[in-house]
Amino acid sequence: MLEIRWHGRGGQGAVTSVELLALSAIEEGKYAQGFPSFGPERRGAPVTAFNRVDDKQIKIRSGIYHPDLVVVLDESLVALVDVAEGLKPAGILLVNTTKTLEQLKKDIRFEGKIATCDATGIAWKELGVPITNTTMLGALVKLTGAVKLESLDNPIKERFGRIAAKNLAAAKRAYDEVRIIN
Amino acid sequence: MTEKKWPETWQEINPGCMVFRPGSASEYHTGSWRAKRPIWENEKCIKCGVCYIYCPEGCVTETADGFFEANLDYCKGCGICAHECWPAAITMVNEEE
Amino acid sequence: MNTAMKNPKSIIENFELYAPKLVSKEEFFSPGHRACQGCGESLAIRLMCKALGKDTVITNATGCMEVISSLYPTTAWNLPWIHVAFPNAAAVGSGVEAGLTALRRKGKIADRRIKSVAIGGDGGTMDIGFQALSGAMERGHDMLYVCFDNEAYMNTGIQRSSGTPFLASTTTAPAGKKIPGNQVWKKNLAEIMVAHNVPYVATATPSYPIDFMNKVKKARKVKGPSYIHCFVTCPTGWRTPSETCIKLGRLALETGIFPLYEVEDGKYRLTVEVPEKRRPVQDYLKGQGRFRHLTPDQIQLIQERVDIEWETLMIKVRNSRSREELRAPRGK
Amino acid sequence: MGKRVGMEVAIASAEAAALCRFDVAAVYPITPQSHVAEHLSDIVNDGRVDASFITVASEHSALSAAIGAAGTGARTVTATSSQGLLFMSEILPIASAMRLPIVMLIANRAVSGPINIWNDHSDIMPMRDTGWISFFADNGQEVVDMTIQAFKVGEDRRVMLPVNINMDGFQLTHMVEPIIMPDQEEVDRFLPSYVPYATLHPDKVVSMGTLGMPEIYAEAQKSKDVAIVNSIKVVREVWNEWEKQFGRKYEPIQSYQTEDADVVLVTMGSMGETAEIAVDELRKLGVKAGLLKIKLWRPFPFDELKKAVKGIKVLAVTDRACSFGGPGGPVFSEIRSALYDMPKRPKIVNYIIGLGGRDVQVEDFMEMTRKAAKGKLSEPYVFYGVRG
Repeated sequence: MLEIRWHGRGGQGAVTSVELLALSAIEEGKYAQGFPSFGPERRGAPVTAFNRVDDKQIKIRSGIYHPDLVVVLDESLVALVDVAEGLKPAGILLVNTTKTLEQLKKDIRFEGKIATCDATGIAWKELGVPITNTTMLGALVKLTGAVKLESLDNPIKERFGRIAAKNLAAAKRAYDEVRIIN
Repeated sequence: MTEKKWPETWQEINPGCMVFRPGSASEYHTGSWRAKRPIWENEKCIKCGVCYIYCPEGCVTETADGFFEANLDYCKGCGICAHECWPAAITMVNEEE
Repeated sequence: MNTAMKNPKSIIENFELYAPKLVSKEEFFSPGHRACQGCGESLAIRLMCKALGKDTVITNATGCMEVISSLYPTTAWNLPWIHVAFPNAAAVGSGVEAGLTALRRKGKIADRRIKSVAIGGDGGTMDIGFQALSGAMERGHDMLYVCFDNEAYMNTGIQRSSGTPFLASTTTAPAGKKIPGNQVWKKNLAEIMVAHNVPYVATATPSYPIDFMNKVKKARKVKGPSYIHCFVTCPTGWRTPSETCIKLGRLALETGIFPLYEVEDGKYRLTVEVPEKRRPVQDYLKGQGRFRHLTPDQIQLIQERVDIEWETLMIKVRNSRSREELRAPRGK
Repeated sequence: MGKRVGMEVAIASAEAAALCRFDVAAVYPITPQSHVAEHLSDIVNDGRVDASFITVASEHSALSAAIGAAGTGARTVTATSSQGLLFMSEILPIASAMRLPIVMLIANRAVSGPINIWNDHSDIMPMRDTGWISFFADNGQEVVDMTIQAFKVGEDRRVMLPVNINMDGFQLTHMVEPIIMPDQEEVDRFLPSYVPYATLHPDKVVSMGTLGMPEIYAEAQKSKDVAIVNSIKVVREVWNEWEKQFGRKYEPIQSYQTEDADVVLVTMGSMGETAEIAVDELRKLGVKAGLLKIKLWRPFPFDELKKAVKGIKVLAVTDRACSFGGPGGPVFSEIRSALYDMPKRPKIVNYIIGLGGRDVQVEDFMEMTRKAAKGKLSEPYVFYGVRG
């Protein structure tokens, strides 16, 4: 079972991302959960959201404390929140940033793999807005293989309608551009 | 006054205590509450119907010849009809009289 | 001697004199109900039902009228009737309306308009039921709400409500040695309903039965919310003789204490004229046990306040215009 | 046979109500039920169901309006949570006494104070004696299925009672997960259109909600009690029918690994599946653990419980609510009392867990089970994991 924790700020679409990933996995016939950190969500405040993806039925309904992957939508959170908390040593920390490993290491205490992707840059180019949640989905798919990239198509189309194609293009670029930097 | 008729057993209670007999309150006769009763003097009556319209029981009815009378099964003897009657055609008299 | 004999002009014009004969003889509120002798509220219910006619569903708040009319296994009602609780008649009535509307639209019941009418006393409407009433009126349901205001919680034993008049003695605002009864002025719920933009708001009393019934008929026709504030006497709670039920309502009008008016689409209109020189409030207050303790100074205080309220209303009657009249002309 | 979709459970519950073609919804929003309210109004405003949605002014008005609508013969749904359910409490016993089959979706949440918006069962427990049939769902699929079943059970002429479906707030309501959504045609086949016992309509005049004098009040209460007690037969019937048509089995008490079990956990709601994992893990370690999941809370399934506990040495009952100053949690005291007459009954211990959104993990269930194995805890009921 793959467990994922997302970090973002209220309004950045972390909750939408977990929903889209869960829907993509379920559409593939897999089992998945997508849920927010329970409670009121306030615009701008740091938020978390979670995914579980598995080939078997998922029974567990308690929180996720030791994720396999952490996704950080907003690089400013790295200095504010212990984004690597509980992350499995064999897990991956995925950050939307253009920073180098050295720069990131100032704030991050994690010895495992760190991946980066300039999702903000991609989103600006593809969407015209710095909303990175769908973009980062592409990066996530590349790193984990949680779902096939094309499985994002339907959920994103249903969710975004006319602007779905741009979101899919952004996800595809992130899929291609994401790199493990250590 | 009629006998109180309660359902004997819980099985006889309608679901939700619903009542499907509209107006069945009239099985209970409130006439026994009365200490005085209204008497109409038809010679004075102008057949306006004020006694009919103001009766809280709705127990004043028009007779075939256009005069009014109270159904004493229900009249509680409040005296409104007598008090409101313009030509003073109604008087309240003690029940015993 | 009744007031009509003394002052015939003040009451009913000749036209109205024989009007009772023209009223529908159908009774939807049966005798045998357990209301007190001379109960103004049960009379008002009886008249209201006549005016509403058979295509009506009544929702009744807990209170005297519910208790005296629905002793299982009997009912005084010849109309579909539902009682749920004390604070929620307006909400239940709104559900009745929504249910009937949906079922009619879906063809599950006959295609004809059934009016949802909710009723409650002053406590069940102005106090504990106020939130439900505000919501139901604000949401625009096709329903009529009638408040039967006898100015205290009579069902539970004459406790003070927000409908209780200034200085009246009740069991929770008694005329004590230090505090002489209710210390605040009566809440004006009709005005609050006007402020809800309810298309038809009226005040009424069964002492003017034709006026009351006409208002009920008018309210029934409104395709949307309507509200009638019906002033009813309570011989038990007011400590008045049962036969004075009608007279007291008339005096309330003639003194200006309870004016009869309607507000249609925002426009105020007096429906029963009051003599140029209103009777002193003293005429209404005297003979009521609940006001027996009043001193001349206190009566004067009431008189002054009634005068102000009256003038306030007259300003509205003179100056208010309907929304239709106020609508800016379109194009030129 | 239905369509497997990914859907948030709150939304799925509203979709299930839509499949039942409700006529009226009267709902007041409250966290964590609000997605149910929003989605019901979406469904109505998009014209997917021909219904009236009443944006009531309070929960008290929500249930009141639901009663008015149900009184006219409308298939009626409402939803609430926590303080909202408590605000409805005046009206809850009236809805059942009036025998109106309203369906209510409850997003279970803690009760103030301190104010807490997260999940436990302290909202429904004080309402257990109001005469509503109460289902508890483990997962989103059960929420959907139970919502549809609820209309059928409640509207059955032998029952005529309101039904609530309890789904844990956030843990279920805000969870996107796979759900098999039945087809409209399938639901139509399962759930016939509602034929009410009586309706508020001038064509057949009825008085509803009459006054019960002391001479008949007790008989009226007895008649309501018999109705809910007997409703378990209809619940079983409807669940059997469901299994036949949809292939998913429902039982008032669902047993997991109890055949040879010595110590058995008891749960209600979404923690049941987490507890199953704990049972599996304990079994790997050689502990004969098992689990009972209560799905039908009212009417309480006494017969099923007695059958389910045969041979079990210790029951570890978990409660997600307190009964302050009482004998332990409400589920615990219910079960202990239910088993009192059994000649050979298990020892019963009680854990109060998961209050106000406190997470309970697999390891916690394992530890509780191990500690319970002795058949006695340090206190009559233990607040598990509480600091101090």
